[in-house]
This record gives sequence, structure tokens and C-alpha cells, in this order.
Amino acid sequence: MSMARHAAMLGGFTLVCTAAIVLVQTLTAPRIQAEQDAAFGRLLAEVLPLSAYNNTIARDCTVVEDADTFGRSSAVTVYRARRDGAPAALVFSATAPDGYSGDIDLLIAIYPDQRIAGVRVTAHKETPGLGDKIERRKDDWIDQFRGLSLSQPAEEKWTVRKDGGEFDGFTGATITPRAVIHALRRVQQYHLAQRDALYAAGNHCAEATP
Amino acid sequence: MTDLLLLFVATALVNNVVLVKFLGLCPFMGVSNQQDTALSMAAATSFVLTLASGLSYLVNSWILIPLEIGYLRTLSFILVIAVVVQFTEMMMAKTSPLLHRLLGIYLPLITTNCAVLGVALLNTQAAHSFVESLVFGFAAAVGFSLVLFLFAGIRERINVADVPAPFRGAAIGLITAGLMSLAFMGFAGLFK
Amino acid sequence: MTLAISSPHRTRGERVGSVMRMVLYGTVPGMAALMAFFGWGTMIQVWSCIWFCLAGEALVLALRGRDPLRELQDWSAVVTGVLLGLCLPPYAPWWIAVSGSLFAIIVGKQLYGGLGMNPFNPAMVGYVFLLISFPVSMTAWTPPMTLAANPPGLFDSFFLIFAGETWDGRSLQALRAGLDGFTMATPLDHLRTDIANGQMISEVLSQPVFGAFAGYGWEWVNLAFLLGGGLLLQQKIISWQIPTGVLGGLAGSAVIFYVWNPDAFASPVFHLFSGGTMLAAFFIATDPVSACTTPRGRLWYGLGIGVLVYLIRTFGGYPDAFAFAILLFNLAAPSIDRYTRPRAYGTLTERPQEPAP
Amino acid sequence: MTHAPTESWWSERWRTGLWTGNPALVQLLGLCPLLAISNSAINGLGLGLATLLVLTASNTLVSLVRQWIPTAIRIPVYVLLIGSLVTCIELLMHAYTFTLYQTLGIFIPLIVTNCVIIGRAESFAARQPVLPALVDGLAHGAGFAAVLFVLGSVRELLGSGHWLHGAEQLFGPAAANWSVSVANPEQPLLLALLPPGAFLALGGLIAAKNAIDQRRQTRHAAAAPAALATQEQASDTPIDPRPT
Amino acid sequence: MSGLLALVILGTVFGAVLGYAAVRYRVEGNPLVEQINAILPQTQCAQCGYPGCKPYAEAIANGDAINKCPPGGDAGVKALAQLLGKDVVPLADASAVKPKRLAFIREDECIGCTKCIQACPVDAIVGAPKLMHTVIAAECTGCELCLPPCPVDCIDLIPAPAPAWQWPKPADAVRIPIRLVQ
Amino acid sequence: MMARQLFGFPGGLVLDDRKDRALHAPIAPVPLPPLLVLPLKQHLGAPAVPVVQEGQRVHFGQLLARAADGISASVHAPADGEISFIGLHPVPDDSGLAQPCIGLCTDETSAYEEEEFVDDISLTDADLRERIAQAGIVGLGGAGFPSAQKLTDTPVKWLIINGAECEPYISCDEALMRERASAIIEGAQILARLLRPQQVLFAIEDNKPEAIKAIADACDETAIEVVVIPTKYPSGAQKQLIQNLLGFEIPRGKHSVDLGVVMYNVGTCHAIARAIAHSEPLVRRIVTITGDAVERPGNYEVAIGTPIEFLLQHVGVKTTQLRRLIMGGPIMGIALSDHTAPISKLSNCLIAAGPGELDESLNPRPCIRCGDCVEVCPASLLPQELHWHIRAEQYARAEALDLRACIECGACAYVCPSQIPLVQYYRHGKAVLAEQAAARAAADHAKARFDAREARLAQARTRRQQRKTAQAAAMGASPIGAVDATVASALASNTGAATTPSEPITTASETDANANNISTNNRINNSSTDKPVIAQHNDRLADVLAAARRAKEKKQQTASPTVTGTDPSDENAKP
Ligand SMILES: Cc1cc2nc3c(=O)[nH]c(=O)nc-3n(C[C@H](O)[C@H](O)[C@H](O)COP(=O)(O)O)c2cc1C
Ligand SMILES: Cc1cc2nc3c(=O)[nH]c(=O)nc-3n(C[C@H](O)[C@H](O)[C@H](O)COP(=O)(O)O)c2cc1C
Ligand SMILES: Cc1cc2nc3c(=O)[nH]c(=O)nc-3n(C[C@H](O)[C@H](O)[C@H](O)COP(=O)(O)O)c2cc1C
Ligand SMILES: Cc1cc2nc3c(=O)[nH]c(=O)nc-3n(C[C@H](O)[C@H](O)[C@H](O)CO)c2cc1C
Ligand code: SF4
Ligand code: SF4
Ligand code: SF4
Ligand code: SF4
Ligand code: FES
Repeated sequence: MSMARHAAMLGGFTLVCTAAIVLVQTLTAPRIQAEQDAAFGRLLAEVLPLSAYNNTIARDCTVVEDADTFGRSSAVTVYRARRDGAPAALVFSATAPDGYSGDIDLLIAIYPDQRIAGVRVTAHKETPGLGDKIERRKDDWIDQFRGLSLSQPAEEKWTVRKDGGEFDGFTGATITPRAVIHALRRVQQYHLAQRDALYAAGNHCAEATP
Repeated sequence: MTDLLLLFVATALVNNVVLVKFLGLCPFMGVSNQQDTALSMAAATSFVLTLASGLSYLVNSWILIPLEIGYLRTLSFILVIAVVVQFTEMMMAKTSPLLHRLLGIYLPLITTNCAVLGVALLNTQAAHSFVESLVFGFAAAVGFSLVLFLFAGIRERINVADVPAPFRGAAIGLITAGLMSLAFMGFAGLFK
Repeated sequence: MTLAISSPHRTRGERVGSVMRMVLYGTVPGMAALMAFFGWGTMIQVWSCIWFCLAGEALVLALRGRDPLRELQDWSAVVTGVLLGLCLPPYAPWWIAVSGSLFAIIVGKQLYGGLGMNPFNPAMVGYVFLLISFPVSMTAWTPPMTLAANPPGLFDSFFLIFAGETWDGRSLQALRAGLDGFTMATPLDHLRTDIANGQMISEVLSQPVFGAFAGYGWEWVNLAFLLGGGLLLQQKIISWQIPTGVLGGLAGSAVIFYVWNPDAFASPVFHLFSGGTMLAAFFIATDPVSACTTPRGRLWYGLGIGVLVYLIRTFGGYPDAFAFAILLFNLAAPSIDRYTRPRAYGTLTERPQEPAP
Repeated sequence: MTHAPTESWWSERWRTGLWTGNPALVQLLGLCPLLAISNSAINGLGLGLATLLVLTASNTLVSLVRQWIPTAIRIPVYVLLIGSLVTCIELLMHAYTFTLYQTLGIFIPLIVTNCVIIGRAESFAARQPVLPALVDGLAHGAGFAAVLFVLGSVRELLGSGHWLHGAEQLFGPAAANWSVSVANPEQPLLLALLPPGAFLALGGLIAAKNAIDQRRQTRHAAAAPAALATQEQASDTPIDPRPT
Repeated sequence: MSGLLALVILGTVFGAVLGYAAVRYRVEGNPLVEQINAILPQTQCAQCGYPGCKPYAEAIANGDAINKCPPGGDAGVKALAQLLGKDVVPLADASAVKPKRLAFIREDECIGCTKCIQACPVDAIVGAPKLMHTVIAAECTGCELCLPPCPVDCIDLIPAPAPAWQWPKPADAVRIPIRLVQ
Repeated sequence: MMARQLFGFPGGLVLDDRKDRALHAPIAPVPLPPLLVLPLKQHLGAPAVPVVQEGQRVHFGQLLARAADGISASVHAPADGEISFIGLHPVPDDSGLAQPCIGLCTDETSAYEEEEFVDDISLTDADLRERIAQAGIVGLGGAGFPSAQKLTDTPVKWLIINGAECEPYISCDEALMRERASAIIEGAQILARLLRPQQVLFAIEDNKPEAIKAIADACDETAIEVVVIPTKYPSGAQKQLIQNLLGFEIPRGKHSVDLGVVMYNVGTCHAIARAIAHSEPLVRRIVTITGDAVERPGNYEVAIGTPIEFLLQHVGVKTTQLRRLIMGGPIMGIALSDHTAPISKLSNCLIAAGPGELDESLNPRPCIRCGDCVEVCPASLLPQELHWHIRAEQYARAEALDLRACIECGACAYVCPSQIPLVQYYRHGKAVLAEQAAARAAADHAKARFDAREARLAQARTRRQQRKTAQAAAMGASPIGAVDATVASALASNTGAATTPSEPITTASETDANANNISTNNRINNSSTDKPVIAQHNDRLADVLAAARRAKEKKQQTASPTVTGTDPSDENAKP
């Protein structure tokens, strides 16, 4: 008796509550989707100017796997920007595994002519105050790579000044910049070798967003 | 195996639920005046946390994902937790009055311990497998228990100290927790 | 009505102040070695820490309506100041010493009620506070004087600390420019980052910042602190368990890894004579207030610190992990005490076996 | 509560929620979001408002359904109610305050387990008519939100030198220039933004409240020693031992 | 819609489980009440606002404040706080705490009405109707309940025998001069 | 003298003993003072009961106060004279409070009389026990436990004679052992005869070579084994000495006799020998008088009851030098605040300390947890934790940390760098715990009585109910039955204002019976079900609350004229 009553009560409440949620969900779903796309767009816009392409970049991707280059064992989605169908840029997400206290996740956009369109750090665990100047919010260090390529400066100069490279580290912190720059170098090398294959590959967007 | 071990250490120490992830703070502050009670609370929470971790994995991968109703995750998880806790309490009260006397008054508190729900949600966020979910839940429980127990030990000492009047009680407790959290930052980057 | 006075009527007397002063004497050799290798900076830091610790303590005592004059006579604030000052990079700006001292004394000690009540080691609370809050200044160690291009004198040191640059306008950066015009991380920091970078121990150790068996200069600093620690042991200011535990735990862990792969892990000797090992083992971990009190507990406490220091040094985010390891074990101390309590007289659970008459 | 709520009773509700029984400062409930989300004033305010909303609504709903629920499923039902409220708010925030939603992260769903909410449901709403329950929810929610905001402000100011940064996330683009920059130190007090800073700041806040109370009390005691006795009856739900 | 259905089923099942558990695992009594009652001083004086210690123990188990029993004093509050893991709070009515006293019947004035006998919760008064009554000092808890019923107000409260001298707690952290021989 | 394996004991201290000062001369007698003051309680247990009146003449050795029931010891006259008063007088006691004493004005001619020697062989065991008990002998080692009550009937395994005298300054036992070894051994033999131990051990610290030699000589030809133990305070404490000699501990809550060990102090043995051989009750003892302010330090044979002033005068005290006066040793002794206090049976030493000799002020600082106290505690306690908890009034926690195992030896306080009066904390803690235990017992007792009463009332109620129904049924049946029922119901009803003439009789007699016999009530309580108690609870509840309210009103009326809104009828009822 009490069992049935409890079951009915709880079932009833679940029904009402779930119904309310379903209602709200139905009402908000389109807007959430739009916001999500917009958010992805905003992130992309940080590394790649909107004017550079005109396709729906979130729907044009290919998936590659290269643990050495991208620093992750799982597949990596590469987004392809096109302008009127012609290649405009490739957007890679990569990980620099040798940060001071762990992985540094990057988003890197590269024009077909090998120039870097933009770089952003999407996640890291570096020491606040020391290594975290790689964040755009904290410092504009990360912006210096825009427009550079593997030939300018030369490939062997893609490291911190302490190791004989072109780029400044931060006061008291070279590990983090070194890790970022090395990751950039690797991705550029990959881009150099694989550019055409990447643009040509079939369209396949994985679930994950960067 | 080493992966699981690393997950365990990382969850229990490096990303400690209480001091780094900020989960389960209410029981952490509330049930830490004595080590004995802290121990009971830790045991009860560990049980529920591990169980709920596993169950919520099942709910997630058998119901929520196939039906594509991810937005009902919170609701279904909390329902699972509330029922687990309530059921455990009732069962324990009958079958093991001794255990119930030890843990009884803490069990209802666990429903509102956000570590339980938080760990379940973090599990799905990190896309853990079933075994990983269990390990993660258990490690979080161990981390919770560890800091709760140690904190209770410190508080027993503070309770006999001449703390300035405005700081007595909760304030000095929180400051101590702050210093603990400062100390736990030493684990940052361990086995990165 | 007479005031009842309980026995004993003769005691060894109140000796807190003299115990604390003894600790201060113990630090003298180490402090001298630090100054010999790293210049006047250390002395200035120690000096300012002492005064700000005393000021912070006096302030709180006065606010609480206590008698600062009586309580400052326990000298514990001076010990805190000295130990904190010894841990600071020699040319850290003045406000580092100020904020560290005040945080150590006020939050680390007086909020708990002052001497004897604090669960955490105040000096280490101050140090970690600084390390987390101001990592840039706190990781800026200078090279030993003999390696530096142009070491600052006493005057310069003053200006460097209080005005940010030397008399003739050289900044800390310029001073840090040591041998090859580059950075100066501490030897432990070097070890950590270079090994992470894939170098072999032998390569790493061939750099000039490394000396005969540990960091250049640091080995002598550690020997000097060991000497001072010996004095404390001999004077029975500290008990043997904690230093033995710390050094044993550190060396023990180092031996295991070193034997396993001497190319990737530094030798036990290197660990024992690097960074703040001896200072921590004899002066900091032994702070009676925040350590364990039972004899067995002290051994476990020391061992735990030693092992944890090794783990964090080798696998963690901090090149010299003493502050964190000590705070973490301060945290565990009451619980360790709880489980290492000596068995009180008459509480044997099984029946004593009686020897036949 | 058999007597009709008087005016002083209402003001007492507010006083309890905001000060004497403040969920965050006195009852020490809902600490997790309080500490995790208080790294900036706007984040704090955002979560505070969300909590306020949920608390008010849940108190009202619980009070509405209180007669029909058997004890065995009492907690699951409350949790269900709260859970669905939270999910709705989460969806709405996701749709309308997207960036804030991302910052607050896991702590929005965790409002469900915010002990303040279930605490008020259990100890107040489940025994009171709708209107008092609603006001109680408002008062406690406001108290909680206020503490979140103050704590966020303190930490933001100490840790980064500015205040109300990112107001546009909550109040729309027009609020973008509300941000006040107080100082721009070369090395800000990073600690304030890190977990230890959260604990220390809340500890300081509670101590400050205690200090105010204690000072008031001593002044009070000095002024009117007799008044103390009558003050004591201000307990939350007076229990009448007489069987009714 | 399928989601709705799935959750409703989940809810129904859970409701059933709990309903079953509520029936299957019903328990009577609360061991906590006994533990609390063991701490209360058993004076049965009703100063806590409950008719005796046990009812107050029940009230505490249900969440009432722990600081309402004056005979238990601060020590009692402390013990309760310890048991229940609550914070120690000062007694609600500190003025009600007074040194222990005993009832004493002025025997020549007693009219033997037996009203006090009926009031005494621990049977500490003996006497026959119309004859004088007397209080058994060893049994009297000093609860004062016998005072109001007495029609001739012949019951006094006398101080209980002074406790033996005991060592006081030493003064804290101040210099203590030791009285020297004059 | 044989080498014997010693087991040692944890902790302990090596102290500068300074015993020599008092040992340079033999034991010297002190003349009788004009007034002797004899405290009624010079032992552990209940005070003795005076058997003389003020003004009564008494003679040497006459019983003045007999042992009370239980643990107690009698008091005898140390001289001929006249009882001058029976009343409060300062005594050597920590509290400094005056205590009941008997004053004895001694006759000028009075002197010690040597009773003639009696050979104990001629006495039976029972006689011996009786004599020891009659002589008012208590343990002279410090605790003052009545010695006769330690003489069990069952044979023990070990008899230990405690000649350790481990505390600095005190040398009365040593002097006794040097000079009167044979009498001590005689006493030990008597004890051995009564206790029939398998082994008799005589423990002496190794800093007393002369005493060791004297005792060893006296022990020749006897079965007594002299054991020399290392000098380490507190090696003479009973538990530690047993641990040291025999290697086991006395479990918590047990006495040494439970493990077959009985221990007597050498002074006690001497007193027993005198009581048996010379029929002399315990009326004098050896007292070490020493300290920098004493002109002629030494060991003196003093009549019990001799005022301290008199003694000081006799040995010569440098008044300008005198700083503190301690009865007992510097570590365990009692601080004296009144010079008129007498020497009691337990006064083994009197220290008149000069400048700097003893602490003249305490400068306690907070405990720094240095652990020095842990190292010296012979009971393996954590003295600092005990102190922290007692300081915070967490007495139960201190108890859980085995506060009861503390022997108050003071080693911890001696070494504490913060100069914390640790022993005082422990004494305070133990006192509070004892008080709490007593309150707990009283509460349990009250609860038992309360429950019994509730049960009785409930039963009466059910009985009345039954009668009522029976009455209703019987009414029509027979007139006799109806009368019976009325009477019965009247007898059964016992509450409420509706007083019938017969009712209180029942109440009173029931109350009486219950007051005297709780076990009966308990039986009733057990046999009755819970239900009626709860049912009638509500009735009682109203009564009790009304009573409580009235009590409160009464109080308020006397305290302040303001009357808070109460029922006016109530007020009328109780003006
Ligand atoms: C506690 C601590 C945290 C540090 N965190 C970082 C970091 O996050 N990123 C980094 O590059 N260096 C960090 N460092 C500094 C490195 O260990 C190393 O000293 C530095 O990178 C060397 O740089 P320099 O050659 O410019 O002095 C940290 C050092 C310490 C002691
Ligand atoms: C409360 C109490 C009861 C005792 N009961 C006995 C007893 O029954 N038999 C016995 O031989 N000794 C008894 N003793 C004596 C002790 O065992 C011990 O001999 C005495 O206290 C002297 O030891 P001390 O001076 O080391 O304290 C008792 C002592 C105390 C305090
Ligand atoms: C700390 C301490 C020290 C003691 N030292 C001695 C001692 O040196 N000599 C002694 O005879 N009794 C000493 N006692 C008393 C003994 O424990 C025990 O009471 C006594 O030997 C029993 O004999 P009695 O009953 O004849 O006094 C000491 C007690 C304590 C607590
Ligand atoms: C052996 C010894 C070591 C000490 N070490 C420290 C220390 O590491 N840090 C510190 O702040 N105080 C230290 N002190 C001083 C003092 O104990 C400390 O400030 C207390 O924590 C204050 O309560 C030490 C004292 C002694 C006797
Ligand atoms: S006030 Fe205390 S003693 Fe009196 S009835 Fe209430 S609980 Fe019992
Ligand atoms: S005699 Fe009076 S005061 Fe004593 S217990 Fe009975 S009712 Fe209470
Ligand atoms: S000796 Fe004194 S200061 Fe040291 S631990 Fe013991 S009580 Fe504390
Ligand atoms: S007085 Fe007690 S605690 Fe102190 S050393 Fe002696 S036995 Fe141990
Ligand atoms: S909010 Fe209470 S436990 Fe997290």
C-alpha cells in the first residue's frame, strides 16, 4: 500500500518536474545552440580574422592523429577556413606537453602561405604570476607570433632567447614560453608537410569542440 | 593500472575535492570539531560517494546518452543520490543499529554534500569509463576523508588555544582551511 | 585566604627565551655561510624580518590588551623572523620581507593565540604565502657572489632591496646576469628543469652553479647549518628524532631512485646538501609548537617530511619543497600524535606475565 | 506558528536572513559555491542571484506541497523540486548569459546541493505557509548573495586591483565600462584569487562580523543591562513543549 | 518525450524502493535520546521548559537548543555539544544557575497536607497525612518543585553542604608571585 | 646482597639531592613543646573520631581519637597532659584551611617513656594485626594509607620494603636505616610473618651506601633481599618501584595487592616494630629539617603534633634568610602558609628555604610542546596534552588520555621550560573529574527514583481504571461488592485535587515504602509496560509545568515587581 503510494507520489513529482524542464529546454534549445556557435566563433575570431573566410568553419573539418605533433594521443580536429571555396586557413588545436606544471592547450591558425594567423592558449596549469603570462588576458606576449612563419625567423631560431632563439621568455620563467614556442614549431612543420592533404581530406567533424 | 594509480593520486591529493575543487565544504566545516565524528562522517561519505559515482555512470551511459537527454543529468543524478542516501540510511537503521548510531546523523547531510553530485558531474565531464568513475569517486572520497580527518585533528588543537574572540569558531576554522589549502598547493604539478 | 601553590616548589625555571636564543645562535654559522656566498642581502632580509615580526607581534598583543613587553621576551618572534629571512632570496624587494613577516606572525601565529598555539610553522606560512603570491620575486635567486659578474656591496644591497636598483642604477636583472649573461635559478631549480628538458644528470651537474657534490656554495651553506644543528642537538634544544627522520627519509628515497637510474635522478648526497635541507631539518621541521610531540610521532613526522620533499622535488612543481612538506606534516601532526601516543602506565591490555619470585 | 505574523516578525525574517542567521556567515552553509565562485564581484553576484532565485522558488514550492509528502520520500521530493528549478535556471543562463554560464561552470548544477536551499526547505518552508516561506527564501537568498558579492569584491580588489570587471556578462554590453580600476600593481596579491585566498577572505569576513556583533553587544550591555534578558527569545522556530 | 518517460519510470521505481524501505526497515525509538538523557542532570526541575529531563532530551534530539538546562550548567552544555558535534554556547539563562540547594521543611509549621509529597519527582519527602513531613537530604535534588504547592510556605531552600576544597585551575600566562614567608 | 636484574622504568630525573646537610649528625630528639596539635586526619580516608573531651587529662599513648569506619586510623597522645581544645586549627595541607584538631597542653614533666620490650613470638597473628591497627600506624612513605588495612589475609607473593627515598633533601629514612637498621628489619619480619610473602625485597637507592651497608648487615641471616636501585626520581613511588623490581605494571583500577605485592616504607616498618615490641603507638617520627635558612639542619625525632614554629626555634632559623617553608620535599611537598601548623604523621621533612633555593615566583608561558615533559614522565603520559585539555576544561578528554595514571610526581613541571604549574592542572582536573563522577552518580540515582515513581503512579492509575470498570460491573450484583469497589477505587486514586479522605494514606505509605526501597520500585518499573508511563506523562506534564510556572512567578515577585503576562487566576491562587 505505502509502496504503491510512494511510488505514485515520487513518479508524479518526477513527471511534473521533468515536464517543466523539458518545456524550458525546448524553449531555450535554439538560443543555446546559437550562443554556442557564437562562442566558438568568438574564440576562432581571436586567432583568425572573420574577414579571412566565409564558410561555416564549424562544419568544415577533418580529423588527424599525430601524438608527436599535437601532444595528445587522441584524434585532433582541424578546422578548415575557406574563402569562396579556396583554402583560407587551418585551425589546429594542439597541446604543449612540456609546460612547467603540465599540459598547455593551444589553438593555432595558419594561413596557407605558412604565416601564423593567430595563437591562443585555451587551457594551462602554469604558475600564476610566472607562467600564466601566456594568457592573452594577462599579457600580449602570445600576440607576437602573428604573421611569423617557419622561415621568418629561421626554423632553428624558434625557441627562447636563452637557448639561442629569437623569442623572449618571461622574467624568471623560461620553461613555459619554451614549451609554447616548441609546440608552435612542431605544428608549423606539420602544416608545411601536410597542408594540401588536410585541405583535400573529406569533411568529418568530430563531436569535440576545441 | 598505473593510469588508474595516477588518477587516484591526482584526485585524492593534487586536485583534492575539498581544498582545490571546493566541493563538500559544508560537512568539512561542520563535522570537523572532533576527530571521532569526522571519521564516521568520512566513512559514510566515502561509501555514498563511491556508490553514487558508479550509479550515476550507469544512469548516464544507459539512460541519458542513448536518449540524448543530457540536460536532465542534474535532475537524474541528484535523484539517484538522494535515493541512495535515504535507502542506505533506512537499511542501516534496521540491519546494523551500531553502524547507524555511528553514522546515522551524518547520512542525511550527505545528500546535500555537493561533493557527491560534483564528483558525479565531473565524471561525465571527463568522460570516465566505469572503472575510472569508480576510482575517481573513491579517490575523491579518500581525499575528502583525509583532509576532513586531518582538519579535525588541527581543530581539536585550535579549540584549546587562546584564539582572539572575533576569530573563535568558524573564522579561525576557515583560516586554517586556507592555510591547509596553501599547503596543498605544494602538490600542484605532482605527477603532472 | 592564601594562594595555593602546587608542588613542585623547585623547577628548572622559565627558559623559553633562552631556548629560542639558543636556536638563534645555532643559525649563526649558516647565516655566515649564506652571506659569504650570496652577499649582504641575506643579512638585510633577516634584519628586516626580525623587526617586522616583532612589530606585528607587538601590534596584535597590544590590540588584545596583552603585555607586549612580557610576551616579546619569549624571543619566538625573533626566531620566526630569522628563519623567514634566511629563506628569502637575498635581493628580494623590501615589501617581500614586510608582507611575509606580517603574514607569518599575524595569520600564522597570533590569530591562533600566539606562542604555542599555532598549528602551522609561522615562518613557513609566511614563506609559502610569499611564494604563491609573488612568485616572480620569490624565485629570483642570485648566483653565488663568486660567479656573479659584479657582486653588490653592502650599500648596493641596501639600495637594491629598498629602492629596486643599486646606487649606480643596476637592476636586479643586471645582477642576476651571472656567468654567461643569463638567468640564475637555484641549483635545485636547474636540476629539475634541465632534467625535465631531457638532460642527463652528469650534463646538468657540469654547469658552474654546481659544486663538488651539490650546488656551488649551497653545499657549504648546508654544512654550516648542519654544524649549527649539531649545537642544538648537543644542547638538547631539539630531539634527535625529527632531523634524523627528515634526513633519513630524504636520503632513503634518493637512494632508491638513484640506484635505479643514476642518470635521471640526483644522488642522495646532492639532495642532502642542496637547497634548504639542513636548515629545514634542524631548525624548521623541529619547531616544537607545530611538530609532533610524541617521540615515535616525531620520527614518523620527520620521515614523512623527508620522503615528501623528495617526491615534490623530483616529481612535483617546486624545486625545493621543504616549506610545503613541513606545512603538510604540520597538518598531519595532531593525527600522528594521536596514533603514536606512548602506552600509559597501567594500560596494558593483556595480563602482564609475572616473573616468578 | 499559530499567531498571525506581525510586522516585527517579518523584519525579523529579514534580519535573520541578512545578518543574525546569514547562511554563509553564520550557518556556514553553501560554502562551496561561495568560495569557488567568489573570485570576482560579478561572478559572485551572478551565482548569488541564481541562488536567490532558486531559494525563493524552492521555498515557495516546498511550502505549497508540504502537506502531501510522506516522510520517506520527503528528501527525494525536495531534491527533485530543487533539481528541476536549477536545471531550468541553468538552461536559461546558458541561453541568455552564456559567458557567465561558462565561468560558473559546474557550480550552477551544484546549486541543487547547496545546503542553504535544502536547509531552508527542511527547517522552514516545510512548516510554514507560502508567503512566509517566500519571504524567508528571499531574505536568506539575499543574505547569501550579498556575502558572495562582498567576498567577490574583496578578492577581486586584492587579487587584481579592479572591481566589477566583466559586468557585461551579467548586465549586457552597456555595463562593460562599469569596471573600476583601483590600483595596478606590478605584482598583485595573487593569493587572493587562489583557493587559499578564498578561505582566508571568508574567515576574515566572518571575524569582522563577529567583531561588529561583539562590539555592539558590549555597548548594548553597557547601555542597558536589563534589555539582555528579553533579547534571548529570538530563536528561529520556538518550540512549544505543550501538546496541542 | 522518451526522456520524460524514462525519468518518470526512474522516479516511480525509486519511490517504490523507498516506500518498500520505509515499511521494511521501520525503526522505533531513538538511541540518541537515551544518550542525551544520560547527560542531563535528572533534577527533573522543568526549568528547561519541559516536564522533566527525558522530554527535554527528546526535544534536543529533534533539534532544540542544548543550552536550556540550568542545573546541568556549562559543563552539561559542553558535554551535549560534544555528543552532538555542536558548538558550545553559553547557557540561555545564566542567572538561573545557582549553587546547589536542598529543600528543608520547617517541621513545626508543617500541617501535613502531603501536597509536597505529590510534587516531588524523586520521592525525597516522607511523612504521613496531618503529621509533619521531612525531606531526605540525600535524595533531594533541589528542584524547588515542592515549594509552590505548600499552603503554609514552610519549605525553605538551604545551601547544600559546601563541597570539599579542591585545587583551582592555575592562572594563565601571568607571572605568579609565590607568597613568601613573612 | 645479591645482584638482581632490574627492569627499570620509563622517564625519571636525576636531581641534585642535597641530602648531606641533614646527615652529618645522628638523629637528635626534640623536646616536647608546651602545646601539641594533633589533626584528626593525618592519613588517607575518614578523619578519626575524638574520644576525649576538652579539659580531660590524658597520658602518654592514650587513645585520643578512634579510627572511623572504613579506611581510617586512630590518634594517640604523644605525651601526658590536658586536652586544651578540640576544634579547627591550621594544619600542613595544600588548601591552607584549618582542620579539626585536638590540642594537648603537655605537662612540664612529661617525657618519652620507653615501654618495656615485648617479644612478638608470644603473640598470635591476630594479636599482631590488632596491635598494628590499634597503634594508629599509617604509611609513612607519604600516602598515609592505614598500614593495618594493607595486611591482607591471603598470602602475597612479594613484600617490598621501600627505602628508596628518592626525593631531594629528605633523609629521614636514610638516617633511620643507618641508625636503626635492626628495628626496621624487625618490623619487616613482622610484616613478612603476617603476609607470608614468597620473597621480601628491600629497595635502596645507590646514593645511600652507608644505609645499604647497615641494612645489608641487619639482613644477614634473614630471607630479606636487599636490592640497590639506581638513583632516579621517582624510583621510590610504589608503581615505579614495582615496575623496576618486578617488571610489571599495576593495571589501571587495581591495587598492588591484587597482583600479590605489598609495599611498606622503612619508617612504617620501624613504627610497626615499636608498636609490637614496645607497645608504642605512632606518636613520634623522624623529621628531616633542612634548608639554607636552618642553622642546625639534621634529622630530628619529633613528637607528632609539635608546632612548626617550635621546631624552627629549636633548630635555629635565620629569619632574614627565610624565604619559603615547605613540608615534605621540594618536588612533592606542601607549601606552608602558617607556622603554627603541627608536624603530622606524614611530615617527613621540613624545608626552610633561603634565597634562591626554591622558586620564588612562577613565570608561566604557554606550552611550546617541546616534549621535555614527555621524556621524564614515569607514567608514560603526555603531560602537555593533559595540560592543554584541562586548561580548556575538557576534563573528559584528559581522562581519556589517562590522567588517572598520573602519580603527581612533578617531574614534568620540574623540567618544563615554560614553567607551567602542570601538577596543579592535574590535581584540578582530577578533582573536577571526581566531582563530575559524583554528580553523575547522583543523577543516575535521581533518575532511578524518578522512573520508579512514574512507574508507580502509572500502575496506580491502571489499577484505578480497572477498579472503575469492575465497580461498574459489580454495582448491580451485590451491595457488598459495591462498597468494596468504592473503597478500592479510593485507595487506588492518588493524584489530582479531588482529595478523598482515604487517599493520602495510600500516598504517604507508598511514598515511604518507595523512599526506603528502590529495588522494589525498579521491579515495578520493569514489570510495567511503557505505554502507561507515556500516557500519563501528559497529565503530569501539565501539573509540573504549572508548578514550575508558579515557582518562577514566586521568584519574580520577590526579585522584581514587574509581572509578565500571566494567568491572573494563578496569581490569586498564590499570593
Ligand atoms: C614555485 C616555482 C614555480 C615556477 N613556475 C614556473 C612556470 O610556471 N613557468 C616557468 O616557465 N617557470 C617557472 N618557474 C621557474 C623555473 O623553475 C625556472 O627557474 C625558470 O623557468 C628559469 O627561467 P630563467 O632562466 O628566466 O630564470 C617556477 C619556479 C618556481 C620555484
Ligand atoms: C582508595 C584506595 C584504596 C586502597 N585499597 C587498598 C586495599 O584494599 N588493600 C591494600 O593493601 N592497599 C590499598 N590501598 C593502598 C595502595 O595500594 C597503596 O599501598 C597506598 O596508596 C600507598 O602507596 P603510595 O604512597 O604510592 O601512594 C588503597 C589505596 C587507595 C588510595
Ligand atoms: C612520586 C612518589 C615518590 C615516592 N617516593 C617514595 C620514597 O622515596 N620512599 C618511600 O618510602 N615512599 C615513597 N613514595 C610512596 C610510595 O609510593 C608508597 O606509598 C610507599 O612506599 C608505601 O609504603 P607506606 O604505606 O608504608 O607508606 C613515593 C610516592 C610517590 C607518588
Ligand atoms: C627548535 C626550534 C625551532 C623553531 N623553528 C621555528 C620555525 O621554523 N619557524 C618559526 O616561525 N618559529 C620557529 N621557532 C620559534 C617558535 O617555536 C615558533 O615561532 C612558534 O611556532 C610560535 O608559536 C622555533 C623554535 C625552536 C625552539
Ligand atoms: S532543566 Fe535540566 S534538570 Fe531540569 S528538567 Fe530540564 S533537563 Fe532536567
Ligand atoms: S524535596 Fe523539593 S526540592 Fe527536593 S527534590 Fe523533592 S521537590 Fe525537589
Ligand atoms: S615541558 Fe612544558 S612546554 Fe614542554 S611540552 Fe611539556 S608542558 Fe609544554
Ligand atoms: S606529574 Fe604526572 S604527568 Fe607529570 S611526570 Fe609525574 S606522572 Fe607524569
Ligand atoms: S555547498 Fe554545502 S557541501 Fe558544498
